Order: sequence, then C-alpha cells, then structure tokens
Amino acid sequence: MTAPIDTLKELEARVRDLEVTAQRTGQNLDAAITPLRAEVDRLRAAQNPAQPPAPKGDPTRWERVQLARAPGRPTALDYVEHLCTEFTELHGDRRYGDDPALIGGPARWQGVPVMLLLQQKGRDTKSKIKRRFGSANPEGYRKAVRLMDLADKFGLPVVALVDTQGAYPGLEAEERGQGWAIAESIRRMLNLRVPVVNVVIGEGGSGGALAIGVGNRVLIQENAWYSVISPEGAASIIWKDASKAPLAAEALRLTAPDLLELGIVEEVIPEPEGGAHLNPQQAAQAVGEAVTRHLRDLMAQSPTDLKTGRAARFRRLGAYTETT
Amino acid sequence: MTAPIDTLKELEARVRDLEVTAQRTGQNLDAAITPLRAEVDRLRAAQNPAQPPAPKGDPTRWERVQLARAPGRPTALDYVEHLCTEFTELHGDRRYGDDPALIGGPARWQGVPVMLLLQQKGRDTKSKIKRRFGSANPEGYRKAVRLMDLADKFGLPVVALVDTQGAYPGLEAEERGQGWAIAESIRRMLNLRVPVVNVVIGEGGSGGALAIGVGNRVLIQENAWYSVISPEGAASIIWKDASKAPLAAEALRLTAPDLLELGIVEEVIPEPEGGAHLNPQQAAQAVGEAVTRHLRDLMAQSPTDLKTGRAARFRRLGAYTETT
Amino acid sequence: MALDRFFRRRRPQQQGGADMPDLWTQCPKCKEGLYNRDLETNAFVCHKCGHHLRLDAAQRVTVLLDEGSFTQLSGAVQPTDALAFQDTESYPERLKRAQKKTGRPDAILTGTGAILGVPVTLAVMDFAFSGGSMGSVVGEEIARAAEHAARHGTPLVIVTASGGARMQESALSLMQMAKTTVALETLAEQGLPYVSLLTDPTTGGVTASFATIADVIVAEPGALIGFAGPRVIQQTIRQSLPDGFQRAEFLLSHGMVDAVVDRREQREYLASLLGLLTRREVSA
Amino acid sequence: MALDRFFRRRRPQQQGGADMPDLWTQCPKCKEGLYNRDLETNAFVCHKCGHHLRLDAAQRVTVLLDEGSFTQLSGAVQPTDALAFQDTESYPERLKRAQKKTGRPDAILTGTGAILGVPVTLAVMDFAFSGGSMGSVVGEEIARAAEHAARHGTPLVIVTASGGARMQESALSLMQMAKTTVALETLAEQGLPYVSLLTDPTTGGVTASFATIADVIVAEPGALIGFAGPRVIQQTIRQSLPDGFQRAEFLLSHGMVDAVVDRREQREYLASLLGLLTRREVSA
Ligand SMILES: [Zn+2]
Ligand SMILES: [Zn+2]
Repeated sequence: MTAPIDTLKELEARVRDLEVTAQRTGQNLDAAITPLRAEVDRLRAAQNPAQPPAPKGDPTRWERVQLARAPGRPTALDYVEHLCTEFTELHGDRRYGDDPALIGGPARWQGVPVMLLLQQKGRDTKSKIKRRFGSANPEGYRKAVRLMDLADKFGLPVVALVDTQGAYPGLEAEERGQGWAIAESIRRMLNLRVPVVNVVIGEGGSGGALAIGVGNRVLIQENAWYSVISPEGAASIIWKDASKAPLAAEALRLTAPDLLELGIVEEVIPEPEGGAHLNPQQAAQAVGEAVTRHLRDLMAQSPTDLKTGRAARFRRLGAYTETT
Repeated sequence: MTAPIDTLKELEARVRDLEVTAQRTGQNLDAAITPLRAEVDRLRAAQNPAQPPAPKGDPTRWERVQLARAPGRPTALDYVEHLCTEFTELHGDRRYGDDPALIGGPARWQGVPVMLLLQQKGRDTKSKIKRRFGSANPEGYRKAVRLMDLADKFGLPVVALVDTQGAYPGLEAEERGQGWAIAESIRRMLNLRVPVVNVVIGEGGSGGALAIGVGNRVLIQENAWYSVISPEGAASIIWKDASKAPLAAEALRLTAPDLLELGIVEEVIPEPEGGAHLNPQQAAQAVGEAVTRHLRDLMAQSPTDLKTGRAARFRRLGAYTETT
Repeated sequence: MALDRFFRRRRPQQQGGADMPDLWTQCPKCKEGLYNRDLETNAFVCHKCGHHLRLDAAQRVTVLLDEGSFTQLSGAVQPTDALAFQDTESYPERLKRAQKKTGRPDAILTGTGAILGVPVTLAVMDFAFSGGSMGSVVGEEIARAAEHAARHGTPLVIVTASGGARMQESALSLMQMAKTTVALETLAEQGLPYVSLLTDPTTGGVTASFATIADVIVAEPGALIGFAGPRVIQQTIRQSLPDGFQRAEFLLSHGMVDAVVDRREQREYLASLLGLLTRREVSA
Repeated sequence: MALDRFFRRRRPQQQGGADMPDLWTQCPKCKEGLYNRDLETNAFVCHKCGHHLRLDAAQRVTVLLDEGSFTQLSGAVQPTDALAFQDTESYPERLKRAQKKTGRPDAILTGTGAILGVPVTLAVMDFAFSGGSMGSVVGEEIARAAEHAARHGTPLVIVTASGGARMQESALSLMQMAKTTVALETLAEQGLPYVSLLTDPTTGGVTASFATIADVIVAEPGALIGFAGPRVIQQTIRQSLPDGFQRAEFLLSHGMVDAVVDRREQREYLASLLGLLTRREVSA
C-alpha cells in the first residue's frame, strides 16, 4: 500500500519546522522530531517498496539505532499476534483516561497465561499519531499499575515489551504527574510477587521505558537500544547539534551487546539477518522462545524469592569505587 | 460582620432561578438549591444577628434537619480547632487535583495522634463556594484513600467527620469517575487495620457521606441527619414538590434517634440546648469526649480484630425476613 | 470473536408491550418491528440498529449461561418494611405490586451456572423490579452470592441494572453499599476473580459500590452508567451535556471500564477472561 | 507556625559571586543586594521578595538540622568512568572539576542528625555538583541512607535538587531510579516515614523515582518541579506554557505535593509531621 502523499508532505514540513527551531534555539527537540522523522522514513520506504540494504558485518552503534527504528520493524502488537492467543485488552486507569500508547491485558503467551504490558508505537501513520509513537501519558503508567495489581492477585506472570523513545513530554502529562506515574509504576513492578520478564524490542528511552522495565529478567533484541537519553538528545546537549547523534550513540554505549556487558540485561535475543523487520516471523519466534524459557524458569520460584531476587538485581546495578 | 448585600442578592436570584426551573420541569434540583438556600439563610441571619429561637421540647424531624443546617453550626474545621493540635493538612490525590471539600491530615485529637478526614463546608460565602458546600469531587475521595493508606502504614487511628449533602453532581466529577472514587474509598476504609471513628456532625447525605462513614464506631450528633437521600430529594421524587421535604423527613427517619434505633449508629452525641450553633465550644467538648472514649477503647484491639469487627458490623446491617 | 458458539437454541421468552402483538417487539431506538423469535436468537439485540434491549433477570440468565446450567440461590430472603415507610402509597403495597409484576421477592436473582463450561456464581439485578433499586434484600443477596463464590471457589459475575438505592429503606439501603463491599472483599482475599457487567442503566449507589470495584468491568454498548443522574448534573452545571455523556463508550474513553462488549460476544469474552484470571497456585 | 525557634545562630557560610563583595549577595529574583549575614539568619530567603535562594548541600544541612547534630555518612563512595565516556571532555575530567568546586565526591551528602530534637537520616542532593545529576554514586548513597534509616529506626528526609540523570553513565544512571526505589521499599516495610523536600529545580529521573514516592512530599516555594523540562514541552505542544507551570504552587493545586512550605518554617513542619507519623505499635 502506498502512503498518501499529503501525509508525507505534511510530516516532512513539520520535521523541517522543528529542526529549524532546534537549530535556532539550541534546544533539544528530539522527543518531538525523532518519531516524526522515523515516520517520514517509513512513508518514503513504503512509496519505494525496496527495503534498505542490510548492513554487512557487525553494525555500528548508530546503525543499530537505525535498525531499532527501521520501517516495518515489528511492534509490540505484532509479537502478540505471532505468539499469543486470547489476548484480552483491558482498558483504562479508572481515574482519568485510557492511554493507547501503553496497553495490556491477560493473554496466553505460547500457551502460558500471562499479563501483558505493551508499549505500542502504532503500525500506520494514523495509529502512530493516536498512540503518540509509543510515548505514554500518566494514564498509561497508571493503567500498567492496575494491571500489575491484577497480575499479582491472580498469580499471572508479567511480560512487558518495551518500545518507546520516552514518556510523552506534554503539558497535560506534566499537569497530571508524569513523574509521579512513572515512579509508581517502577515501585509496583519491583514489588510484584509473580515472575516479570521484560524485553526491549526497539527503543528503550529513559524513565518512560524503565517504568515497565524492572523485572526479574531483562532481555533485549540484538538491534534494540536502551539508554538514559536518546542519541539525538545527548548530541543536542553535548554538541548543541542533534546531527551528531552517531557520535553520541557511541559514547552512550546503548546497544544490546553493551548492555549485556554492563550487566543491565540478562540476554540478547538474536534477530534475523539484517534486522527484525526483514523477517518478523523469525524475530517473533526468537522472542517467544526466550521469554517462555525465562518464564518457566522463574515460575519455579516462590513469590517471596521472585520479589527479593528482583530487588537484589536492581540494588546491585551501578558502577562506583569505594575508599575505606 | 455583615455580609455583602451583593452576594446575598446574587444568591437569592440564583435560588429563585433554580426553583423556577425545578417547578417547571419537575426535576429534582435540591442538590443545587439546598446549599444555596442555606447560604442565603445564613447571610440573612448575619445581617440580622439575632439567632432564630431554639425549638422547644423534642424537635420534629424537619426541625432537626434545619438545625443541622443552621447558620453558624460548627463545621469540621471548627471541631478541629477546638479539639486538635498539630493538624498538618496534607493536600492532593497525586493524580489530578486537590479537593477543598474533603480535606485531611495527621493531628493530635485531644492529645491522641490520629489521621483526620474532614468534609468541610466552608465558613463564609467565599470558602463555601470554593469548598462546594462540602460536596466532594473524585479527587477528594482519592485523597481520602491516600491518607487512609498513610494511616494504615503508620498505625494512626482515623477520625472522620461527615458533613455533606452528597458527592458533587458535576459533569467533570462524572468524567473522572465519581462512583468509582466513592466505591474505592468505602473499600479502603473497610480494610483499614487501625481504629476508625466517624461522626456525622451535620448532614450525612447518601453515598458521598458513606464514602468516609464506614468505621468501627459511627456516632452522630443529636441534630445531625443521615439518609440515602435528602428530604428535598425524596419529596421531589415522591410528590414532585421539594417543599414537601418536611413530610419526606418524617418518612425517611433520618434523625439521630432514628438511626440509633435502626442500629446504624452506636451513639448519639448530645448538643447544647437549641443546637450546636448556639454553643460551639460545648458541642466540641461533647464530640471530643465521645470520639476519644471510642478511640481509647478501639486502640486496645488488634489490627485484625479492628478490620474483622468493622466488616462484621456492616455485613449485618439491613432489614429482611427469611423464608425456609 | 466467533459468534457461532453463541447461537444455540434459547428458551422462548414472552416479549411485546400492550400495544404490540405478542409475536413482535418494537425496537425502542430505531422503532423497527422485530420478531420476538429473531430477537431471542440475537440475544435481544436489534438486528437493524444494534440497540441492546433491556432484559429482565431471567432473560439475562438465558442469554449469559449455558443452557440448563442455572441453579438458583436467591429467593428465601424477603423484603420488609422496617421504617413503616409511607408516601403516596405504603412500601408493602409497592413491594406487592413489584413482586406480582416480576414474580420475585426483590430486584435480584442469584445462582450458579456455567459460561461455555466455566463454572460461575452469578447475580443479576432486575430493573423491572422497582427500577432495580438496591435495598436490604439486594444487598444481602449480592453479599451471599459473593460468599457462595468464595466458599465454592468460583469466579463471580454480577450484572447490574439499577436506578440507585431504594428510598423506602432510607439509611438501611445506604448501608448495603458497605455490606456488599465487605462480602466482595471476602472473595478477593481468596484470589477469585469478580467481573461486573454494567447494563442500561446503572446509576447511584450501585455505581458507587460493588459495580465499580470489580477486577474487570465490562459494559454493554450504549448503557447509561454514572453516579449522579444526567438531569441533576445538567442543572448543576447549567449547560447541556455532551453527546454520549455517561454512556458506556464515553466511560471507556475516560478509562472507567475495561471493555464495551456486544451482548452477542459476552459469553466468549467472559469465558476466556475468567479462564485467564483463575489463579494458578505458585509454590509458596 | 511560630518562627522564633528557627532563628538560632547559624554557622557562617561563604556567599556571593565573582562580581559581588563577599559580604553581599544579589537576590536573583528582585536583584536586591542582601547582607550575607542577614541572608543566613533568614535561611537564605530574600528579605525583600521572599525568593528562596538555591543552597548547596552544606547550607541545606545547616538550615534544616539542629546545630551540631549532623554526622556525615556519605563520602566513601566515589564515581568511576565505567563507560569511558568521552564527548567534548572526558567524564573523569568533568568529575574532577565538579569535585574541586564542591569539595565532595559526587552530587550527594548524607548523614544523621536531628530536627528540633527529632532524629532523622538525611540525604541532600547538591545542585552545585554537575547540576545535581543522578549517577551511580547518588543512587548508591540514597540507597544506603534509606537502609541506614531502616536499620536504625529513624525517619528519612531527602532533599532533592537535580536536573535529572547523569548522561555520562548512560543506562547505569537510569538504573539508579530502580535502585533507590528498592532501598526505599526496605524502609517502607519497617513502617518508617519518608518525607521528600523538593527544591529548585527537581526534574527528570529524580522526579520519576524516589522524589515522588515519599509518604509526604513537601516543596519549596517557587521551585521548578517536573519530569520533562519546560522547553521540551513547549516545543511538543507548540504553544506557550501557562504562568507558573511546573512551579511548586502549580503542583500543589494539581494534587501532586502535600504542601508548599516556606524554608523558614520547614524545621517546625518536619518535626511535627515526623512526630505524628512515627509508628505507634498497636498490639498484634
Ligand atoms: Zn433498532
Ligand atoms: Zn528578592
């Protein structure tokens, strides 16, 4: 299907507009620009159906970031469609609204009953805009807390698929306590007495990703990234120039192999040659297998051990020296 | 202090306006009219400082309803000022807003550390409007839940002073889940593992009152009322005529002695001759003594007994027969 | 979701008002005349406009449960006039009329049964009885149903339809909001799921108690659901209410319900959901 | 609240920028020149406009704790360059500069002390060190302070001042949001109170973790508090932000903080609050 030319033109204009502003003011606008730019790329690719050539050999960090954003990369719901039956989406935070950027509900994951938490970017332009490219509002995190309460009550393991550039930086999000909602989600997940397995399936941006990222086993796909700040954001701060993002990506060490080395993830899930977007089916099989293996392992542990083990995992993380 | 004439005239016009609408459409508008009418009465009384004569002998039910709304009747904060030290008001539901109609925080009640929950009607016209005459929004009930969480965590007994015509019937209140918020507040209070003492100090209107009314001991002042619906509301439904409220008050059996007889309250707290508004100091002493006595009694019980005792109290209430 | 498992033969139900022949019912929304037989096989949903017609308690049981699976629990508890409530008519007279009309002691029917084979305890409010108002009997039967579910280890499903609390029992009605909550907490402590199904209309004290503390809240399309009634609100704010205000879809978009589910899909939805939420014991 | 107990003699503190004589400080808001001695006795609040000047960690300890009561806990934990982070300058060079400027290993100072006699464990972020950014050392010291409080049965007070997570430690910084939460849960399980005091500015990862899960959240007047920075938001929504957006008073009206407390009243406020929240054992 060819994307509507008008949408593409409109998005391109918007991106240029933002880039000019960023350039002129030295501000970091990548939270606004990057998703739009990715969408422009996707629409262009859709109009010229040939996929970009897969990088040869070990991709650079920046190439991996681009793979994590590649048009056609499977979204959270694509994995659910490949791997789950009986997904019953439960809506709403019971306080204010229902966030389409962070969704969830019970499902069978390769036959195992679980509670899903999904950062969903959207699969076409319309749904991407509706879902704010996977950037959640406080309502999303509060819904996540509610679903974790249900998981705890009914003994359902939690599977959380992380894919966001970060929490949504909106005025209303701040009014309704974005920071408060993320903090509460982190706390709730840390306190769960059921197994929690997280997979970074694309972008793992900052606190908005961590909010549903504090499980017993944190996995990451080969070409996903996870960092305290996006490479564009870091480049804007360091060099006042978002186009230096490739340099920032190197400095931030945000790729899957980096994170494995830093002890932040337990396992890197291999992707098909050239990236998950080239063979979503195969990518899903690898994710499915890895998650199920960790779930089965964790389901043998007691509720108390699950909680204390998870706490100990995160209590350890960090790098410092100590004088005596 | 004489009330500003303009405010009084404005309120009177508003009341007439609403009464005409109610008459014309047969709708029940007492939630909107009654508090305004009471305020008009109060302002008129303030301009003519002589208090209305106290009823002689046992007042009728309708007379008691009027006493419960008498200008100058002490509000929740008046009791706190007479009885508490170190009241630290804690604000906000940490989700959306801070409701001035339902407030609270830790304090020392005649020396005993407690968590206060207060339905506060306001003491002058401006604060009454700001506090919506004690009719809370969902944020108020959600703040109450948060404060009850703190009370439970820190072993603070809860003292809840009930004084509302009901939850606020606003569009936004419905949008943000008024029913949901009340239900959650009821559930949270029922689950507390600390002593809970409630006092209906004026009006106990419907679910909005019950939301903070489900304690171990429910007390009521001599001239307060507590009912599933206000007398005006019932009269509007039954006779399509709010002015038949005195008849409805009789039928509803909503006075303190009625409620004691029905087993809904544990104790009626005596008021000064002619009503609490004639001697707020004396009224406060009686409330303070009764609450402290019940608190000391309950503080000897275990957390488990407090919870199961409270549950059993409400599991019992109701009137039915049973065929075998 | 496949609907074919839904369309099995239903027990015939009487339909049609005084002005309509017994074979026909007029859709209250689109005014289409509908064959009762067709209505029944379509779960009392209008073929033409999708309007979900109101059901009485017996019809709801038929629509929701596997055929022949229902065993009634409620019935022994009878209302009484503790307040000697008198207005234009005495409370006992009102009760007698409602009992005659519906054939049940009060606005509630409870029992056990199965949904596509999943055993459940079910409580259904009957709007035909005094507007589904909640008094002591409704509260007691809901509480007993929750306790039955807790004792027998089944999930609980409550179908609400209520104009609010029953005025004629005054504060005793109000207390049922607390009583039902107490019993539902007993169920929750057992780790058993409770799903509420909110149907048209669900307002007042029911909305502010057991209806909205369910683990999962499902609403029927188009159902009016709220605490305060729309007319009261309109007069408070003195402006007209937005389109669809307090309807199921409005509540979904405001985060208050988990799903709006077509009546013809509710059996599959509930069976799958309850299956997923049934607690799996993790080793202690 | 009476202020007289507050005004006791303070240890003298150096104030004043390069352009100002050491005896004077200019109020950043109203530009009034203020005697440093007067500023100190007024808790570094401008006499003229009430502006709360930013404090470094040592000044905060002086303003908050009873004189002479502070015993330092932090100091042994030192930052390291696990990522070999290099941009326009290496991370070790940046650290060295900040350490020289502030005299401490990282952006955090912890210890024990008393507030009007109430014993507390205290952690204070130092905005002067790299904008109060949270890396592994800040996370570890906050965690240790929480665990110290849990072990010794004292309340915990954390004073925040942070631009967010420390970029130079990338994902390791991010993980401190979880680490601090873990330690605070240890404290919570002991039933001990934790109060956060949010000062200007508190943004980013600190706001989205330990700062906002306190039992009681107090903010200083005028403090900027939020998750996303105002400029990022302004560009997202492409319209100007309302007056006072993300300021302490704005957050109070949106239900996010328990109180906005003048710095000159914080000691009395905290002492009373912590006294009230200290768990009284109820018989089991
Ligand atoms: Zn129709
Ligand atoms: Zn100044």
